[in-house]
Amino acid sequence: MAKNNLLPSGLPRIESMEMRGIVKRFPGVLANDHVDFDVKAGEIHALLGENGAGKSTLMKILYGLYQPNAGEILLNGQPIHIHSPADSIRYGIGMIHQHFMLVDSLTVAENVALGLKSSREPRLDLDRVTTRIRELSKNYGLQVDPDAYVSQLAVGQQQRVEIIKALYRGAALLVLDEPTAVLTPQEVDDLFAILRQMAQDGHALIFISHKLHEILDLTDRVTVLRDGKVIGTRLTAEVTKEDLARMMVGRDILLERVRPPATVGEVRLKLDRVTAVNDDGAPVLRNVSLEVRSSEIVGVAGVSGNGQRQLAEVIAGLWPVTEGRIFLEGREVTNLPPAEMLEAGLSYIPEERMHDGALKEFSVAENLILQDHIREPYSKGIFLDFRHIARHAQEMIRKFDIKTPSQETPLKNLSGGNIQKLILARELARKPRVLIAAQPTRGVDIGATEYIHNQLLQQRAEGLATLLISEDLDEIRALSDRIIVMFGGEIMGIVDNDQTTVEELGLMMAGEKKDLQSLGVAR
Amino acid sequence: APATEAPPPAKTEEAAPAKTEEAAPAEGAALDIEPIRIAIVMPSTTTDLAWSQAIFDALLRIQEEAGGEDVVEIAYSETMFNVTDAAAALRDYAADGYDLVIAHGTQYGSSLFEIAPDFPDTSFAWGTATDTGEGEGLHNIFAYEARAEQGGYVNGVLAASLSKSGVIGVVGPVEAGDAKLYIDGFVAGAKATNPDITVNVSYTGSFGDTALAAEAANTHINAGADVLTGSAQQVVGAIGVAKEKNVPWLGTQSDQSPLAPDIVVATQLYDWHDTLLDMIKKHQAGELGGTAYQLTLKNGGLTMLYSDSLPEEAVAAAKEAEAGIISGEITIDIE
Amino acid sequence: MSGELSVLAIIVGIAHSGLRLATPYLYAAIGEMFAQRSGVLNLGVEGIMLMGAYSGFFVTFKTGNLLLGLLAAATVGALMGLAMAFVSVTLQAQQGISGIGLFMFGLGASSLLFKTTLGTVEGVEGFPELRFCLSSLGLNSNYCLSQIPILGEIFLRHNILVYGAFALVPIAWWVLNKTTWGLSIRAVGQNPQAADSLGVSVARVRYVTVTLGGMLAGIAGASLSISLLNIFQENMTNGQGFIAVALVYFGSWAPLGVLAGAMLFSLVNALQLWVQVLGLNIPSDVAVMLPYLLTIITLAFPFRRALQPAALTKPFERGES
Amino acid sequence: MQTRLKRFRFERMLDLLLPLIAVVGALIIGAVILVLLDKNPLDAYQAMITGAFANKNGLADTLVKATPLLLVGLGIVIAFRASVINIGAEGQLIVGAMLTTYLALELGEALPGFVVIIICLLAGSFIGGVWAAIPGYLKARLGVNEILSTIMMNQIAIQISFFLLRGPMIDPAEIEAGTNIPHSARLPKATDLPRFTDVARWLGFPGSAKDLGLTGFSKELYGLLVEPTRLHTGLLIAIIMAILVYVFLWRTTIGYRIRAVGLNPSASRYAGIDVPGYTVLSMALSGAFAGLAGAVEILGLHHRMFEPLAVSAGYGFSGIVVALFGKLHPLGAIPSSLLFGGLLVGGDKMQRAVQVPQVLVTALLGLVVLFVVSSEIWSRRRASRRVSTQSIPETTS
Ligand SMILES: Nc1ncnc2c1ncn2[C@@H]1O[C@H](COP(=O)(O)OP(=O)(O)OP(=O)(O)O)[C@@H](O)[C@H]1O
Ligand SMILES: Nc1ncnc2c1ncn2[C@@H]1O[C@H](COP(=O)(O)OP(=O)(O)OP(=O)(O)O)[C@@H](O)[C@H]1O
Ligand SMILES: [Mg+2]
Ligand SMILES: [Mg+2]
Repeated sequence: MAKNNLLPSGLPRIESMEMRGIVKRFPGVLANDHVDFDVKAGEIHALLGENGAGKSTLMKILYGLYQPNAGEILLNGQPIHIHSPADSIRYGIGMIHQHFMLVDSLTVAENVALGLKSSREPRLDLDRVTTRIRELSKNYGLQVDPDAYVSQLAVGQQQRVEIIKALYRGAALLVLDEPTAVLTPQEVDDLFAILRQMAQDGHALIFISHKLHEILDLTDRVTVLRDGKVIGTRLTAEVTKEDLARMMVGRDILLERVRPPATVGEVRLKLDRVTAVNDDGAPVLRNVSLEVRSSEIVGVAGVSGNGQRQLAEVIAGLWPVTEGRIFLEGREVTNLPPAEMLEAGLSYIPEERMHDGALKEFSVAENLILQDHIREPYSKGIFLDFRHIARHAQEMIRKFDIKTPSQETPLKNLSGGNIQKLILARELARKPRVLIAAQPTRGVDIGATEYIHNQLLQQRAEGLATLLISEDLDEIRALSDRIIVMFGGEIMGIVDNDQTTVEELGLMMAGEKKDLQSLGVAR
Repeated sequence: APATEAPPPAKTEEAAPAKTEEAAPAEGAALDIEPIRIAIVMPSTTTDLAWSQAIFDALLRIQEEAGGEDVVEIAYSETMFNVTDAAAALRDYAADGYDLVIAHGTQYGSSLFEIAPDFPDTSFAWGTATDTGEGEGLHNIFAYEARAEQGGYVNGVLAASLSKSGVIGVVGPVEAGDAKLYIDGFVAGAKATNPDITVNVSYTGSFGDTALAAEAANTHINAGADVLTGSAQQVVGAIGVAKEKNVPWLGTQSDQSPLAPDIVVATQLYDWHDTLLDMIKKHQAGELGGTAYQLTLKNGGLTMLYSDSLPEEAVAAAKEAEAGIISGEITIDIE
Repeated sequence: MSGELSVLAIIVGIAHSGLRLATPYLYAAIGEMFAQRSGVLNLGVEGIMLMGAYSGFFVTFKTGNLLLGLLAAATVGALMGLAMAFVSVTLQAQQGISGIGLFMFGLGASSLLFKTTLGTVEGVEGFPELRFCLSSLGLNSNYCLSQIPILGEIFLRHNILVYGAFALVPIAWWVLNKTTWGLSIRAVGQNPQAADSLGVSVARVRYVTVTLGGMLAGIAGASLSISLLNIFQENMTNGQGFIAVALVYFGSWAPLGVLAGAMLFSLVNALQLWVQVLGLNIPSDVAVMLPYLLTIITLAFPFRRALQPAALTKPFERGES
Repeated sequence: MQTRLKRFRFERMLDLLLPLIAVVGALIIGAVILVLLDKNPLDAYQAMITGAFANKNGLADTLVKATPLLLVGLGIVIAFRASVINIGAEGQLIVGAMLTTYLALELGEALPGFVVIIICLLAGSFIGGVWAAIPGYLKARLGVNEILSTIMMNQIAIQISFFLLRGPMIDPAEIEAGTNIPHSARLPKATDLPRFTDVARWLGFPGSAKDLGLTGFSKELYGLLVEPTRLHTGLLIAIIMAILVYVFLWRTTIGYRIRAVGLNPSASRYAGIDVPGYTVLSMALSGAFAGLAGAVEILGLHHRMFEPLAVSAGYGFSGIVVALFGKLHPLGAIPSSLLFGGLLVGGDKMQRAVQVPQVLVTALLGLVVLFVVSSEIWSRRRASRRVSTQSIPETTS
């Protein structure tokens, strides 16, 4: 009996956790509206909902990061109060956060040891932590070097560290907030195996994902949130993808994109055996050659951290090329500064939109002229011309359907989707010859995603050459004419979208090179 | 404690440069003055054991001798390193009806020259300075300065006689002004006594860097110095080291012996008493300014204090130097 | 001029002075380093040093007990650090400006206390130089280890607070890199959200480091007033607290780096004093400038990467990200 | 809607009142200290307020003090807007003052006064800018932390000034008199910045306050403008500069870029802005204002150069406080410099009136600064509440 109550790690099980009538209000947003939710030992319970539905908020309340305005939490039937993560950790609750909670400047082992009592206080006992990490790595197939600094790890590896952190603490109840977003299909399978094992051992698991097939594949029950309210809780075995999608959005949805045929034109962007290295001299791009033509969308697929970001940045003039050459409309532009690349007709939607693409404190109007404020008609001499800037902002807000109280509103008060629309508007308004769009719909809701996709397709029809970098394979498939797969800074293959399969792409994403002949004739 | 020699009776008349007049003698204890209100503005604190304390102590002495606050009312503003603030204070005191307003810092001059014309009934005093502003048509400014090189010379003579190692250390603040005068006089005195003597001079570049001054003293000692001197408020740091290392110290400006009675063996004391008293009297006689005062050994504005512990022949040599300077036999060459 | 002085004696002199001069910088900068590693910039070190110097001196002067004096300095410093922590952690005030406020307060308050309680510069017997004499071990010998040529002369003629300052460096290194506390400090300064999510109390860590930093700054002040100079004078730190903050940047937030910076600055200062003492033909102002110039020049060498704590000066509030 | 608008205004007003409440809080602690020192706090504070604001000389002192504070503060605003922390205004001011002195002495007799004044103002700004550009460059290109380098540059400026003032630039009269006081000769009168009273005379103002029958505060105000006080036209320069900086930062492309670089260097780089270049530029501009402050202090007030620290007078630090109190806004720096100038002047006045040690004023100002920054949390909290209650339309989905 007593033995039955313990997990393999020796922690007591959490037989049941129940959240009742949880209300969480943010200024202007009701993030959780009387939410009831529960999970039992041995169960994997999915939480599903659109961006902003309130999933993370609910879990942060459970983990003690937010305090609810109303409602209660019961553990094994007993009401408990969680004031801080320290409390929840004490109760045996663990959480893998949507945004990594890792300290870059520390090693993996140090990140794991953080906040834990050491066996020989006050001294750190990193040796013991390292040994345990190695054990866990082996048992669960999570390869990671305990002595590596987090800053050196690829995103997928960082995700593993997050999982190890939770496993190390032996959380009886583990919350996983979108853990699969940065993993390869293979890694997802491995993770699922671990999670199933944990459930079998008696852990209670809460799993958040936007990917319906993952939910169907892994979980026992699923709860759908919309606008902070629970729409319903179902046994996973009894629902279909379509049911879930309808519950999420509140109407039937069409996920297909129509990509009309288009005749490609002249080569607008050409990379000829481009190589680049990072600060430590290690190559991040190796011999990358590609072409993008007018009226063409070339998709770049790959697991995060395989050189996609550097590819975008070398083209934008933000990352130095050590070997090879880059041409824009036939003119060599290798290692030109960003300002000249912009001048030459390049537009760039960076993947970290808040970090690289916009200024939170600047107004909507100011953000819309970020590159072009020095040009007519936005300025005369050194003076900004506010009449034209305002007129431009009005036009963009209208044309691109940007929801904002006014053009004077600071950007930080806009939602993520609208910020992304603003960036797209700005880049397209520049009438670029070549567009690099990196993760253009990451974290953006279905409506905005649809809008952005349609804009990209329309620009394609008007002759724009687009390099679309995305970790969302569905997006790549929906929009691209040709697909380039990157792995370890190299191109694994270039294939025609209409003549490839997910399996083929998946293999290349995992590092399998398509044979060289096909590389040559991929056009 | 050092034997504090009573200030010698002030001497009358000295062949002074044109327009420079000597302080009038002070008679006995009870001062014969009308009630007066005096204000003073100083760059450092009244307790700096140096420049500001020297004059503030003199003011307090006058107040006491004259019968207390009812006769001599004193208002002061210290730490007025900032000239703008000092100028505001000077104007304010004048506007408040103080009879004598003292600007105890060279840097206050240009402000003073702007303020003085607006208060024709107030006397102002400016030191250290030689310019009473008569060239600019001003008649209500006294100027005063200390001939620091005189006592410096005497201290130099004393140091040379005391030193066995033949090395003397000097801890200066910034190589300029009153400090430089004193140090140049000191070097001249030491060299005149013993041409072979080494006088190592170092400056800390600041008036208040006590820690660096202390280390400068240490360095001098390590370089073989067995007598030290220095100037400005920073020297309290150096005196601490001298005390620790038991090296005699020669002071200037204020009496620093309370800090290290056994170590501070001689002091050139700036005694502003007579100068101030003379200003007060002139003011009350209706002469509001125009006189430039100098503290000299001869007029008793500079007095030398010697500690009992000093060897007799050293004191004798020092006193001889004093006499020489007073009589004019010794002239001090400074750069 | 001083021909009799051997080069060796000069080197010994410079090294000896350098160690003394570095002492207050080390206390203050190591303390400040802890605060900054946890994400709090305390620009008020100078003010805390002055209050420490005053309280250390005053208590020693009144009781004649140096340890009580040291304790007073540490306590007053810790209290001021606590005030800084309250203002910058709990009230989330802009750290740069609150530090300046603390500095002005410390400068004013220490002088005011000096005026009202002491009134004039006084001296005390400070911590004595230890000479490590064999007689103190009960041995029948007059020999003192401080007489050992060169090494003894440089290293074994200091008082306990000087040794304390240097002992602090490895201790700080150990605490920062080898203890759970140190790990929390490093994490909180780099990514407070992450530390918080693992149950580390960001506020507590910062309170402790800033208070500890204040305590060490207080001791730094005492190292002037009751160990190196043995007096208290108004504004006697004369900008050393600000130099200490700069040394933290110089030292790239690492104890050894801070030590290197403090030693470089102090040794060059000691050197320039010797340059003047030896009567080399360099204007005194130029000599005084040397340490500052050299510090800048050293920093311009690209051999170092700044490891500024990512959360430095950023107040933490849970739920913000 | 009506009530919302009202609440909005009320909260805005609270924002403005908050610093004043904080000042009062600090003064209450000061009152306790005053009582402990056996002084009447009411007398003291009355002296403080009347000393700074009640009569023409107090007002003049406050404004004279506010002038360099404002100029230095403007420079700090520019630097901080670009995310550069300029702690070196002290040194930049000193080199500005030195070059001004040198040029005024060299050219003062040869050229008309106003020409020399303009040359000096430009040169002072220029050298201040160069002095600041050095740490700016070291930061932008070599990653040298500017807090460190500007502190060091201050010391270097001070020592260079001493070197020049006791040698090459010393007043020849000092050498003659053998006193060797390290200050320059007085600058030619023609190079004095006109005082307000001079301007009033040129403009032919009708007469003295008495002639006009003015009494009370209006008499003082009128006196401030036309009667001889220390108030000089440097104040006008500073105010014009504040407006120019405002226009510069918010109405020009360069200002846009400086702010962009300060807010988000990464996004600025993406937008093609030369981030290191603008870092150096903003530092140089920041130093130029400190240098200008130096020039104005020399030409308007001191008319000669003397001990560098007595000229810079802690403006490097108080300028930072002024800039931050003004919410890093050039126009906010105007009232902020007046408030701070008034506190400094009033504090001195209080010291004289009740004869407390000057250092009490320093301690009090420290408390004021601490209280005011600490109080900002409430206005920040309200601001975030305000922003997020503004309605944001839902996204279409
Ligand atoms: N700290 C906060 N302050 C204000 N609003 C917040 C805060 N955190 C979340 N919100 C808002 O609460 C709502 C719910 O957000 P939450 O992060 O829970 O959504 P989610 O379902 O996890 O979405 P996603 O799928 O994008 O992760 C959103 O409108 C969000 O903007
Ligand atoms: N940490 C936060 N603090 C304050 N406000 C926040 C925070 N996070 C989000 N918000 C606010 O919540 C609102 C919704 O933001 P969020 O980015 O979650 O939008 P969303 O619901 O995901 O919309 P979209 O689908 O367009 O991305 C915005 O107004 C944003 O300003
Ligand atoms: Mg979103
Ligand atoms: Mg979420």
